[in-house]
Amino acid sequence: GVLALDGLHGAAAADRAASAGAAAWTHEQGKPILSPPYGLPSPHEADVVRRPTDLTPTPLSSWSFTPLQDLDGIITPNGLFFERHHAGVPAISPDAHRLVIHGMVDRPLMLSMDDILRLPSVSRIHFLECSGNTLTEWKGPKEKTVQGTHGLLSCAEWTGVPLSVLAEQVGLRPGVKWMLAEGADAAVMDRSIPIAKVLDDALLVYSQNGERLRPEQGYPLRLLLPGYEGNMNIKWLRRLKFSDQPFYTREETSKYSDLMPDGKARLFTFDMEAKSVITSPSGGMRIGAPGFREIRGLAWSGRGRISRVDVSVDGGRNWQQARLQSPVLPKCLTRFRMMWNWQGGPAILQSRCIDETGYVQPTLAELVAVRGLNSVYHLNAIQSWGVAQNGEVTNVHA
Amino acid sequence: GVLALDGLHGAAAADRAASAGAAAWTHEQGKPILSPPYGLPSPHEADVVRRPTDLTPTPLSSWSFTPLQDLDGIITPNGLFFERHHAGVPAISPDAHRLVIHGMVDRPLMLSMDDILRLPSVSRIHFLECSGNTLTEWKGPKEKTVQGTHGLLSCAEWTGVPLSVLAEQVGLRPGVKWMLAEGADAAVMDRSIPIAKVLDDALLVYSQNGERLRPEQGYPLRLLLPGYEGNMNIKWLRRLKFSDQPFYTREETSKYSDLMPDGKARLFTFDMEAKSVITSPSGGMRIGAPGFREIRGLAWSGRGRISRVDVSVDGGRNWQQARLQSPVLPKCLTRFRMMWNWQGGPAILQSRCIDETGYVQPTLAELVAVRGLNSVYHLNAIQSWGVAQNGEVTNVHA
Amino acid sequence: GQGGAQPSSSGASQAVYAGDRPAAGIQYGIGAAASPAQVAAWNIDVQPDGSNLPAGSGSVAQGRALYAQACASCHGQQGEGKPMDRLVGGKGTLNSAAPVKTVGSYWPYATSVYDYIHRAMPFNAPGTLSPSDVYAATAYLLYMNGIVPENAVLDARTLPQVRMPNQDGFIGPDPRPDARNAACMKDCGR
Amino acid sequence: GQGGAQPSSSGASQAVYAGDRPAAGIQYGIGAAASPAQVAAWNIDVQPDGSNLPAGSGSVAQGRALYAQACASCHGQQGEGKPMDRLVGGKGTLNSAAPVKTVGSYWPYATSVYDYIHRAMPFNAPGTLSPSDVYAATAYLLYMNGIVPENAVLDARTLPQVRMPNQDGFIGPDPRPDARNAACMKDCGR
Ligand code: HEC
Ligand code: HEC
Ligand SMILES: [Ca+2]
Ligand SMILES: [Ca+2]
Ligand SMILES: [Ca+2]
Ligand SMILES: [Ca+2]
Ligand SMILES: [Ca+2]
Ligand SMILES: [Ca+2]
Ligand SMILES: [Co+2]
Ligand SMILES: [Co+2]
Repeated sequence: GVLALDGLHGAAAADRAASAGAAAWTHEQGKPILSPPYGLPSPHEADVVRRPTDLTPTPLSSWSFTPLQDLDGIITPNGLFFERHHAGVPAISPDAHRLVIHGMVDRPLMLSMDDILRLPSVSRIHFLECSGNTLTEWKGPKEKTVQGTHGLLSCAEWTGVPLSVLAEQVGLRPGVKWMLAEGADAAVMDRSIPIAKVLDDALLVYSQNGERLRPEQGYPLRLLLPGYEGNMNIKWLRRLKFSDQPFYTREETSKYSDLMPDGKARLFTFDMEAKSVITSPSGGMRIGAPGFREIRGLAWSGRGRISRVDVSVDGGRNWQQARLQSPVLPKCLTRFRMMWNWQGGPAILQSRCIDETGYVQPTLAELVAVRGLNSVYHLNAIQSWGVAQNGEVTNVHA
Repeated sequence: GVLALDGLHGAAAADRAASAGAAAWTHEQGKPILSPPYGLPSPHEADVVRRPTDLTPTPLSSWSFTPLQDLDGIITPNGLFFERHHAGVPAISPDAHRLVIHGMVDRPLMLSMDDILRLPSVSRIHFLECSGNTLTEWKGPKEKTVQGTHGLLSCAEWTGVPLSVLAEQVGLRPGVKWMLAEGADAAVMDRSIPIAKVLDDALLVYSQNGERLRPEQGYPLRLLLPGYEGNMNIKWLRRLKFSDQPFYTREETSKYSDLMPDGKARLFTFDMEAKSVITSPSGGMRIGAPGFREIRGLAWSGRGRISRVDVSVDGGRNWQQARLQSPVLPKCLTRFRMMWNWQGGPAILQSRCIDETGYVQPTLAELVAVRGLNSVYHLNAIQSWGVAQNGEVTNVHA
Repeated sequence: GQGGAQPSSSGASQAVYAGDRPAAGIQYGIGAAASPAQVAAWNIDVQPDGSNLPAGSGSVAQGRALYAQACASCHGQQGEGKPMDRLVGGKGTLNSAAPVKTVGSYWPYATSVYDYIHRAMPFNAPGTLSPSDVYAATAYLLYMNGIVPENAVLDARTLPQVRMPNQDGFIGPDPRPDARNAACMKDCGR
Repeated sequence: GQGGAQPSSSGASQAVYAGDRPAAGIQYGIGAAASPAQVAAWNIDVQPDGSNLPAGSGSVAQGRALYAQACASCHGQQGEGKPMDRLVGGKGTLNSAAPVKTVGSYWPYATSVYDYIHRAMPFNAPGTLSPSDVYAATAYLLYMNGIVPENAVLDARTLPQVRMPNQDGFIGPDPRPDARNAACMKDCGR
């Protein structure tokens, strides 16, 4: 469960286990194959689910969090991928869906899903993070678990067509600087994307972790902008329009702009800067016995590869370099790990990452010093988890 | 669907799509977040499921195939991971489950799941293939789809404890040469593993693609032997015993041995040799219009990295090098891709891979020349798909 | 505040995928040409220069009636919000400890208000308003925020001329990285 | 046919993960010592030398009764199979076009028969047979296959002495790679 490390399960279980050689399941046939044909997690993992925010007045324009405390490695199973919708999840027929590409192009195109599947494809493992991830934590520790503080973050293997290939098919005209991407949901969600990003590593995605996109992730078609804020990765994609000017859509002005202390707002802040968080032990857990246990967490940067992660168990006074899961991929979650011999006393756990540009994940104080407390988005500060004498782990600011 | 590339969906759909700007889903709210909390594929993908063999008299000791024709990239979603059980899928309580490690060791250990989760961990992306994969195809083309011919093959990001770490914890005695691995299912499945493999890259796995193992994959604990035949990767793992001799279990003698034409059987053939297959277009599909389309497939080797994949569209007379999905990982599926400009005539599609040891995937004739037709397992020959004038794709021997 | 955007520097990262890019410069001939008429049916966005604004017009008075009937239940009689977004007020609060961001206090362009209402509102029946309805709703929102007079009528010509109070409130290009951490390893912060 | 096993050569591959291995040589003190009594409860495997075989014994006659009652419904009255695995016959077929692999024709060690029945049979009630039942069932299967005489009694001493017809039928080490392909690129096979 969310709360389970060790120590949660009573002595009764341990006693039963002593005779596990005679466990019931070793003496009766289990379930036949295809129970069911599309498989599901064990009933014992029923608490490993996405959970909702309590900040939105309607579940139709709302978000749900990935249970990072329960996950290992870097892949997020599709069923646990975080959600953010503005008009619910549309039920799109892939046969009727079309993508129109037009604007400052020589050959406007209309593509069916069958057309798109014939084009050259690539697969890339990239994280996706809502730039509103961690927004509750500016003024003090608020969410109890890492699911609440950092769960608008997931990672998948995406397959689709490089947008550079599509740009060649339609022929961009001189002077193109932006591309509008627009969804077919009832919010007709839209964002302006700089053309350099479009031609660099943007993807027109139809598959996620091997299978076709889930409805919540834009089935049958979405945009993926590796390392850019989640909102720009338009789901249920129906239209791409090339232009010499940005579009100043509601999302990029009213919402995903960052208000500074002087009342001015930063527009078009796209990169998700380097960030990391310890996922185990983390808030809401209780560690049982003193002794060795592995500290585990995630680091990521929208600007490239993670080059180092440091871990502190004394609230940032002393740091040690953690192991990084290989291979380290650009704009991808990177799992870090460090063994910790807990002596049983109070401790404050922190992680701090550095990316290949040399950027160091800041403290919250360093971030607030330049941005104040009103910018809502892009909180990428170091997260602290307090461990009490009795092993209880809580969200603290340190 | 299994059969869908393009051309399957009628003109009616295309007409509807012309007015897709006014699609119903753009004008009504979709489903709220957490519909459901653990998400599922689109209803439009209901045909993307595992399918059973027709060769076994009971679904309790049987297998089901991964729908490779529907998948992209290299990750297999957990719900579509192929199955092979010998006494059904046991419903194991993770709290009661124990792993016992004993035999020629200094410090026999009993570990709970909580214990195992505290130990140092790694994550690795590796394929898993049943050595019986493709066994229907020795004497002639039999299965209609790539799901039937090659679907006992899947790939995941596995997380767990290196067995080398566990070996250090128990202290191996001089002379240890083999390790027995044993499951807690009602078949109490067991196999002998050479100690060099145990100390090289074997893993005690509890997570798959981020989340805890699925019941069908050994929840809560399994062995992973990268590149070794699937049967040895014992699921529902309850016991490891170190010994100076192999155990000659029923599975490794009666079953997973390879009968040669002279009546002698090869024992202990563990490596899954380099193999590849085109997954699209593949048997059962029908390609619509002539013109460009991407040929896609998978290559893998139990001996390391894939270094090259060649594709032929004329039944093996001429070959071209395909693009390989990066990064190419050892003992991992490698997606290959090549654009093909189909002129509308008959064609025979083949793929042929080479791994980092220099081994070249053989033709079926080359394989049968040395092994005859009775060895059942380890058929890794080049697969042919015939494309008819009308675009129909079928399983052929060429 | 045009806010020029710098794409992330992914030079080093690209090396990982260098061997795995489709060939450049090939016309695959896949897909159908989109005719001008087809494009017109999809081409709904409105930029600040007013390009793409449709025919039709709407007055503050028409907007008041529409708002009461189609919007007030979610956004409040006076646009004060509850349960949904507040649409009115907040001027002068952006540099305070409790900024209030609304169409009036925050949005840089009136064309974006038209565009957003047209695509997404009313939330319970999105995309059902006629162009004249959208002009009217926009006019009323701008009127409630003291941006246009009570007799204003908005159309493709007048809407782009409306100057929003916070038009100059947005800055760019993205100045990040803006926070520095020295990555001290030992006895830090003493 | 001991079949020595060569682990795959993963030298080159290991480079990918070189930086991502836990430190070696550390005792973490995690988990509980398994006492000899605990180990004994789990330690069920039987190797060809007979180590680990339990006390108890079973005769062909006892096995015949047990088989009729607990096995024949799945494996046939005479072990001829249908619906499940055939258990009898097949000798001399292994080098034919239609090899029949059974306990009698194929299995190298009688201890494996004991071990497998003990862990997995009868399929509808696995693990319910007493050691003497398993000895008896094994004796009857071997008798049906003409390997032990009708008066045979199997126990921890006699079972490992049974020599199976195909004991020398297994070869190793793994001789692969055994098939060669020249990887021709142009005008191949002409
Ligand atoms: C059934 C509820 C409902 C009704 C009716 C409704 N709205 Fe909304 N409105 C919302 C919600 C919910 C949002 C926020 C959506 C989001 O952010 O994803 C919103 C957002 C807005 C915004 C953007 C506010 C901002 O600062 O970003 C505007 C403008 C707006 N509505 C105008 C209108 C107008 C005009 C009408 C009537 C024609 C209307 N709304 C009717 C629910 C409603
Ligand atoms: C309800 C059906 C059923 C019953 C009853 C049953 N078996 Fe089986 N038996 C099976 C199945 C199914 C298999 C194959 C299991 C597999 O391969 O996963 C099998 C396999 C075997 C094998 C291995 C054959 C080989 O060549 O690998 C032996 C030996 C065996 N059974 C002996 C017995 C004995 C002895 C009994 C009675 C004490 C028995 N079985 C009762 C279904 C049954
Ligand atoms: Ca749990
Ligand atoms: Ca909350
Ligand atoms: Ca931003
Ligand atoms: Ca389908
Ligand atoms: Ca079949
Ligand atoms: Ca084998
Ligand atoms: Co369809
Ligand atoms: Co539990």
